[in-house]
Amino acid sequence: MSKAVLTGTHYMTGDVACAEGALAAGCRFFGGYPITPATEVAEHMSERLPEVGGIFIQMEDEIAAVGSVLGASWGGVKSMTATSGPGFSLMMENIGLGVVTETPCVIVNVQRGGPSTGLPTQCAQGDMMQAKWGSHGDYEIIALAPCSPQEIFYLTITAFNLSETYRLPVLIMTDEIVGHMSEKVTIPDAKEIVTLNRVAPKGRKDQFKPFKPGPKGVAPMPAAGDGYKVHVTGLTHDEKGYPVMTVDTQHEMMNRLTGKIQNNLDDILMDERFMLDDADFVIVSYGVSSRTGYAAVEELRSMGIKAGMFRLITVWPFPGSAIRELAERVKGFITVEINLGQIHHEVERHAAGKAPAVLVGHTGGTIIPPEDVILAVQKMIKEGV
Amino acid sequence: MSKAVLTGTHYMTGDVACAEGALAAGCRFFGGYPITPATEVAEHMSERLPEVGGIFIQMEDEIAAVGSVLGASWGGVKSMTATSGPGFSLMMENIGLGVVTETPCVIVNVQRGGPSTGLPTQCAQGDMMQAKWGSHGDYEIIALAPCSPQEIFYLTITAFNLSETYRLPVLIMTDEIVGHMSEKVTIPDAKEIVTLNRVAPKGRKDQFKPFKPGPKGVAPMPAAGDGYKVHVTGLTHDEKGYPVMTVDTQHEMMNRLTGKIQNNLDDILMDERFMLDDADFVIVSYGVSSRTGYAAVEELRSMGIKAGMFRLITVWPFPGSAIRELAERVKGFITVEINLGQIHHEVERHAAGKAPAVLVGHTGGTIIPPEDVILAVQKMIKEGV
Amino acid sequence: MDYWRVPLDAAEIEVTKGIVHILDERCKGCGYCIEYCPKKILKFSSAFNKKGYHPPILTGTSDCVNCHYCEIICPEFAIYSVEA
Amino acid sequence: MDYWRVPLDAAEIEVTKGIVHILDERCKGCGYCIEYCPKKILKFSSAFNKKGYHPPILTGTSDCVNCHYCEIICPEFAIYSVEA
Amino acid sequence: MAEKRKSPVPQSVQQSTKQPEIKQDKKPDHPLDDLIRTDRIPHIWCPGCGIGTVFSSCLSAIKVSCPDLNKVSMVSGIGCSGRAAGYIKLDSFHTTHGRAIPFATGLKLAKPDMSVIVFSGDGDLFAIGGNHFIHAARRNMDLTVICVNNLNYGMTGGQAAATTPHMAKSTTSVLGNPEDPFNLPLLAYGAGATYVARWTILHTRDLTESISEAIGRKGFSFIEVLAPCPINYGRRNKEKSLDSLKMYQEKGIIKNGADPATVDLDFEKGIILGTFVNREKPTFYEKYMKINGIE
Amino acid sequence: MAEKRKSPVPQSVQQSTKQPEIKQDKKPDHPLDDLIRTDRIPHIWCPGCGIGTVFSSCLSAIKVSCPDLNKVSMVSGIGCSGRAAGYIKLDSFHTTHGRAIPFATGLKLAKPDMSVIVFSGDGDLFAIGGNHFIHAARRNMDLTVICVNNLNYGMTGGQAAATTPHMAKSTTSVLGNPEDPFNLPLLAYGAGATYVARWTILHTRDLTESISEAIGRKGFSFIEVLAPCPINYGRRNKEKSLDSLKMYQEKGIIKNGADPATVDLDFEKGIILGTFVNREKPTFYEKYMKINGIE
Amino acid sequence: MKQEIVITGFGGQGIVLAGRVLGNAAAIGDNRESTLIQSYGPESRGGACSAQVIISDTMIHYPYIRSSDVLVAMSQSGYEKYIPQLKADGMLLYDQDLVKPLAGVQGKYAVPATRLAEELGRKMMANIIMIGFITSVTQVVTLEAARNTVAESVPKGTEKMNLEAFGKGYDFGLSRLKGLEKKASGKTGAI
Amino acid sequence: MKQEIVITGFGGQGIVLAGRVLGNAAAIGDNRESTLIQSYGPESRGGACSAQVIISDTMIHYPYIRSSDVLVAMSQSGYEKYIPQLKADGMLLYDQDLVKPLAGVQGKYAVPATRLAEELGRKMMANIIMIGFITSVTQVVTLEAARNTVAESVPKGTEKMNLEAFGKGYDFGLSRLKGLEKKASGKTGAI
Ligand SMILES: Cc1ncc(C[n+]2csc(CCOP(=O)(O)OP(=O)(O)O)c2C)c(N)n1
Ligand SMILES: Cc1ncc(C[n+]2csc(CCOP(=O)(O)OP(=O)(O)O)c2C)c(N)n1
Ligand code: SF4
Ligand code: SF4
Ligand code: SF4
Ligand code: SF4
Ligand code: SF4
Ligand code: SF4
Ligand SMILES: [Mg+2]
Ligand SMILES: [Mg+2]
Repeated sequence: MSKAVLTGTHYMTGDVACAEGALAAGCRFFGGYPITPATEVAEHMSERLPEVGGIFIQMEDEIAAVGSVLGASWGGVKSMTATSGPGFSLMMENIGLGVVTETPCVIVNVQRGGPSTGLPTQCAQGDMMQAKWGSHGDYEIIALAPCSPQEIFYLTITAFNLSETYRLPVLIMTDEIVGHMSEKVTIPDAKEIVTLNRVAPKGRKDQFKPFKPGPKGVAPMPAAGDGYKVHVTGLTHDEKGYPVMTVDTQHEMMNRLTGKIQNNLDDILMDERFMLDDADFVIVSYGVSSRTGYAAVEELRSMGIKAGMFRLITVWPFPGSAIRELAERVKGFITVEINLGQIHHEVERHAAGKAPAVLVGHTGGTIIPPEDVILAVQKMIKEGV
Repeated sequence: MSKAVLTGTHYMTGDVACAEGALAAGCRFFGGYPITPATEVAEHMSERLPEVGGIFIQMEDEIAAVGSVLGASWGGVKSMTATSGPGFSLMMENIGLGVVTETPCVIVNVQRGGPSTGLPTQCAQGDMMQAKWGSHGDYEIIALAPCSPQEIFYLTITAFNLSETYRLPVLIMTDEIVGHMSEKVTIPDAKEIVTLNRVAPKGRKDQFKPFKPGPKGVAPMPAAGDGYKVHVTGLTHDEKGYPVMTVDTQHEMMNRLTGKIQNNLDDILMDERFMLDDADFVIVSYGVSSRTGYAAVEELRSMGIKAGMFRLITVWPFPGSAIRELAERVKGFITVEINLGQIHHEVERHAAGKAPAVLVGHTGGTIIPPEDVILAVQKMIKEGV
Repeated sequence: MDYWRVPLDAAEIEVTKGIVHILDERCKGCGYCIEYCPKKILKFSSAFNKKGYHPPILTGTSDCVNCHYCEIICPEFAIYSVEA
Repeated sequence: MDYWRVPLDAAEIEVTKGIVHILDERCKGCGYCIEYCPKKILKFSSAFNKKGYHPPILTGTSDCVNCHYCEIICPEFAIYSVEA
Repeated sequence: MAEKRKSPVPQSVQQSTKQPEIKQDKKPDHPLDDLIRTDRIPHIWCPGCGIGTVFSSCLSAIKVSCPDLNKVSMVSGIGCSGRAAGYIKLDSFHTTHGRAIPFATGLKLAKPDMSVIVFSGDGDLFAIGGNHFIHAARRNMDLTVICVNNLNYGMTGGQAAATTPHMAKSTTSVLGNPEDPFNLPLLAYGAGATYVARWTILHTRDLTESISEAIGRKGFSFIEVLAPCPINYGRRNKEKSLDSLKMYQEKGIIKNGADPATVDLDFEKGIILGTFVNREKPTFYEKYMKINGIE
Repeated sequence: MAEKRKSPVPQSVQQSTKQPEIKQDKKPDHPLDDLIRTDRIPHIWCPGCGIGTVFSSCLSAIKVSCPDLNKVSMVSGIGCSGRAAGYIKLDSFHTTHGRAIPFATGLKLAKPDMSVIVFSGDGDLFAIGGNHFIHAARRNMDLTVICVNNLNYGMTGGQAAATTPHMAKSTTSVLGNPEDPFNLPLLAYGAGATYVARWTILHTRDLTESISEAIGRKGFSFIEVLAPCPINYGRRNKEKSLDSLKMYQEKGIIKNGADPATVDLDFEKGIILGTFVNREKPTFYEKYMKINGIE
Repeated sequence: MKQEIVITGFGGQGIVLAGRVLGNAAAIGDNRESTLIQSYGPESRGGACSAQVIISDTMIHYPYIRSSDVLVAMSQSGYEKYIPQLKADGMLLYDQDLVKPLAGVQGKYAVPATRLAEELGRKMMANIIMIGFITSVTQVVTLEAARNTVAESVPKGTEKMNLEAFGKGYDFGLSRLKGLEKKASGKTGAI
Repeated sequence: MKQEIVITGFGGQGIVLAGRVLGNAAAIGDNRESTLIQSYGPESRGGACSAQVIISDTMIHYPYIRSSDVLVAMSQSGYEKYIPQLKADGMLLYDQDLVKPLAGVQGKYAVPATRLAEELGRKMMANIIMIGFITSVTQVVTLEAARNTVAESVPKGTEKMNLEAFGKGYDFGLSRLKGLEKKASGKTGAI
């Protein structure tokens, strides 16, 4: 048994499962900074990484943590950090650098109650829009939302795979409940785990362009020391990586950066559909709130109401077309999330008036009870949609 | 003539006009950090503040800049900072602190091309969603978008007035073009300028609650040293300001913070409507892009097409109800902004399928030519909306 | 163990007599006052306070000299002395 | 003014003769090479390069000793010397 | 769903010890109660945690050195130590992690006649907040900065900090800390601090005097206070809180004026304590006013 | 709209001086051209800017001390100096403002046998980036950090920095800087740096040797290089670039091993130069590997 | 079948560990489904703290307990907070020196866990004693699973000590049950 | 009436200041509307740099110039970049030592601004000479407005020197115009 893959069934928290997922995915560098409720990811990595010859370093703050992760990634090592709201806010500038320099890495946000210091030990899902919009300028990002320790294990592997495939920071947007919840986690044999790696460049080293899209719109990526003598900058740059501050270069670069995501939605978008085929009312949810959603769907079905669940696993890019399709045939959307309406806005926008969209939200500190969802559906029915 | 109010007509850049507006509004503290294209705001403040007995300090970074601004504000002094994308990203955590501690101040973002270091000397409007969503957790914020040096002068005063009235950081989301553009700026007599100040508390000092909503849902605010012995924290807190980490306190606090904005939209929302009464096609824009919009409207009207302009002056909170009303009667919305679709999403969401909404966007580095807008309208007409 | 700076404070210590006050419910039973009272006149009570800690009580063996050391070392504002 | 470390480098300087190469289009006319050439054999040309600067030319008064100082002080990679 | 019981009337548990007789006829206020938000006591600090003692010492110093309590305020960052701002009955600000000093800088410049005390932890002031610290020191910003150095991040459960001794155990260095800690007085001095001292919670009287001195003077004053975190640091490094105090007692060597370069914390050989630096220099504010000809 | 002309064929202006004869029959490559991205030359640095000289010196040092160029990389932050990474023909990273060191830290730990050189400006490394600097020094991270100290923020147009002399003029201190600058070698030493040196661009050979030495050794090495920014700092402080060089020449005093506490920059009395600190200590990586029993 | 157990007390009492042992025993030892939710405040010591363990034979969606089968109280405040959501036929287990339940509460099982732990020389082991007590009184997990999990969950070298504590709690539970049986048989046969 | 003027050159030549003087003169001196847009690269010196000045009697919306009435070129690269958008009947003003316009370009006015400035002992004043030249040749701003604005815009103590430079450029413009008039009259009356 590989030391990196703890094959077997364990009872572990989401945070620990996340760390184990990272190790199984091949992560060998963690640059962190403690923060409740993400600290256990770092703590577990600090114990486990040395066992597999990897490096754990606790940096001086979250800005440095993500900075070190980007550096290590260019050193050819799969890298990761984990934080919560306040640290996530601090990471924003360097996340932008990661996006623009097309640097694979995984950033975990175990969400807690915000804004500001807020409710450090209690749950929320208030950073979902920040995940997409928190760094200045336009960009596409990938964000995944696991709903259990078992899923966080797998999604962390997926996150690494996506980050390596599409060369960008991939966010795992989990929450305090999932992070601190213990459940059974089954870890398969190492050989059953699919891990993808960035494509290595081929051909003449002196002619290689580290930002020239290859298959899937993504450029192969060498590591520092491979002899490609790359230049990497956060300035607007051409395919060679050279800063060229022109409108045209900016346009091309932005198209590359957004295109590689938008043109591969089939590969990137993941969701789970539960009782959706004949559903009149679609509960849209993700992360811990989807567990409320499942409970509500079962209850509603038992009441004879055709409810179904559309659980976002990939939250960003947002699966707009799925919502648009559903909007054509369903009677309403109910977005369940522990915030004042974030992903709800996307649902509303894509539903585009074809079906009403309501929010079952919460200001945070606790999860949403299924009753709230049931009431919302009943209200929708009563209001005659 | 007051030294703080440079009554007369000047030819000045937007950045300088912004600084003059701040001085006229009573700003007496600036904590800054240089960054293109916002540096001139700081530079001008560094020269002018000593003339009016105020303090300019260049901090070690943007995190410290906004931190010092919050501290100075609690010292009873109207305070401000100015930055651009990368610095704005760094400010996010402390902006959240400002929101939660209900600290009046003004933060200027002279937007440049992003993401990351991007196009430092060129324009964009790519941080508009970040203004609303860039800090972790849910919050309401006020963001204003001026379209000329003259307007930035007035809006800076308004920004201070709003920040003092509603006790929160107010953002001025301008852009490189407006910041660096020189135009005529007329500064009225000091006595014609309305400046509002935070409401001072009354009554027993030992019973005062610094977060208990008064009129307009906003608590009066003492300064440090006034004898109220306040406690101020970024943790979830009650009306007294004490940290109370419960679901109920969180709920109350969030209602206070969002309520004071959402219940005063009439006072906060500002827009300019140009040829809108009979318009079939509504150009929604703000900041420098609205100048493209005006040019396009005039051109379209000259072509016999009933175009009109809905210019957002207050961008956040977003004037959703205005869009919803317009959607009932117009043939389409065309949002013009130098990004890949940010405010456009809000327009789309509120239009809710009642009228089509398209984006005339740009990846940045330049402003959008009126032709693009005209083409978009023509396309809408052709597609038979 | 003896109070670590007896020589220095000894002079003052002898000057006055004190009364020590203990705010039981604030105490968390760290034992600092007990350990560092120069007169060794404090000990843990056997009873619990509400939080389940044993606050100090007087041994009764000797008199408080009002040196305030228990007061200033206590992390809980749970003990102080006044002049008798 | 004389080269500031003449005593130190003087020995070496006399050892060889050099040829100095000037890449005009890289030059921005800062004058460092001219000022600090120990042999004072460089001066500004009167002509402009494309960017409008006057690159150095040889005065012709004396020989280059291949000390490389012009090469290492030049911020522009615009001048270097090789052994003659 | 099963029927639920009504909440019972809270009924307090009768376990408290009897009040000692001598106390009966006296008022039950602690002499510092007027400076404490007593409605928030007991505080969150663990049994044996040294923060409370530092805090108490700070309040005593304020009491002696600040006649007008409206002209004193406290600013903290985030951490167990950072909670101090929540217990002091003065204008007090509990800011973001690491950012107490910039906030305090703004506050001080807006209220130049106010004594602004920054009270925070080693992680807050020197890990995430290190940059603000060195810059405020450089500027000689007129602040009193008190750092509770408990050798780790207490609040988040005992991770290694920039002050954790080499080889010490923490939740992020289970086999021993590979890093070396800062010598905080040297760092402060190297950055430009004009007053630098170090004490332990056992040296309470010296500490209180030092804080008074710092509040009383003009310029950037830094006081490092060694304090146990028995729950997180102590537990993992086999050091009970009384052990820590004993160590402070046995290893503490007072050397006022010692060269900051020589005061690395060495818990084996000796912990050098004292006032290491105390030099006069105009503050930022004084220079700003002078250069700009204000007043 | 008015009719527009077609773009004329670019026609280069015939103003260049003739090539000096001696050059005609030689290859026109500069000896460092193999280390430069010549397709990006001329660089953006202004006439007389000292950054180019520091950069050139760094390349020379790399040439002598790095037999395998695939095992060297450069990381920069943002600023005029930070543009260096864009001109070196090695793996090179132009990161965010102030964050070169954390990036370099990750890179170095991922590639322990690579020499990682951080090349950046005083503002980048010591204003916004100060915290990363002191922590990397504390950890003895095996990096060579070269700071071009031009006493101001060049790139943004000449604002005061944490290195700007007291009373110097800048766009944010038109009447004179109220702040005092850091003594960078002292700060570096105080934070734990194991190699600390200071040179000027005029002391090019010493500088090159110093950089070679730093690259060759293990541990955190810091080299401050004084360099003129004639356009922003010089212009406002009446100091042409040749004046700066003359000052370096006249005021420069080489004192290897000088106590860092004594090397404050004093442009009147004398600029102390040399290698001030050079001590051996295991690096973070070495300690990490040892403690965790790896290899 | 689904059992919902709330364990509550102060930070520092090992409440979460107790919950984890139960959940782990159920999930791994007894091969059922089990979800543990922990909640705690900012304090490292002395703050309110609770663990919610759901054990079920089918998948667990909603992870919070709104109505518990078992309440284990190791502090008065925790007892007061969670007693309203204990089912009418639920069981209350509590540390008799730290919690004084309302007179009228049915189905209550007292154990002097902290005192017993002090007797064993380790106040810290009160939670392990409580686990033993829970195991025998409620049978939400099998004895074997609980024992094994305790052994795996405690620091190396302390297994014996902890198993002893576990046994003490377990036995105490058995004897309590016997006593109740006697009592019950003296009454009407219902607990 | 609306005039659109592009001034282009290298960073360090004072291009933006020249634009600001024109715009200011128009806006404040001549009390018209005027918008100045500056664009420049990351370089402090030597990079491409331009100023776009729109002067109008009515409100100016769109601030970019897409088609200019006047192009003032102080660098070859700037000339090449902006000449395509000069109107067919537009005027090209250029520094004759730095710019070599295409042979066929009409309406061109050369001035050796940099050389004249060097003669005045201050290469930096080439832009002020150019402003004088623009003022006389194009008359987009009045002489009085331009002169006053120059005096206000330059550092204190340098007013005299700069006004002299301005005058030099202005006069040079006048004489150029005369020359052209002569030429023109010698030809067909059109410039
Ligand atoms: C930006 C950010 N990162 C991380 C945290 C989590 N955090 C809270 S307190 C703390 C460390 C506190 O350590 P220290 O300042 O030494 O205080 P102590 O608890 O030891 O007194 C950390 C990392 C946070 N609140 N914000
Ligand atoms: C977060 C952030 N803040 C501010 C800036 C703007 N900025 C770019 S370079 C620079 C200063 C550079 O100064 P220094 O490092 O000394 O380099 P120099 O240009 O003097 O060589 C600043 C403030 C930025 N790019 N990013
Ligand atoms: S004051 Fe306290 S420490 Fe001093 S003698 Fe009395 S009881 Fe003991
Ligand atoms: S020092 Fe205070 S908390 Fe500690 S035992 Fe004494 S009274 Fe209790
Ligand atoms: S190498 Fe350069 S500096 Fe040396 S003598 Fe020759 S020309 Fe002069
Ligand atoms: S040092 Fe270089 S740039 Fe300067 S004048 Fe000589 S060749 Fe030109
Ligand atoms: S965790 Fe440590 S620092 Fe925090 S309160 Fe407890 S003992 Fe004190
Ligand atoms: S602005 Fe200063 S630092 Fe930047 S390139 Fe020019 S001279 Fe050098
Ligand atoms: Mg600490
Ligand atoms: Mg600099």
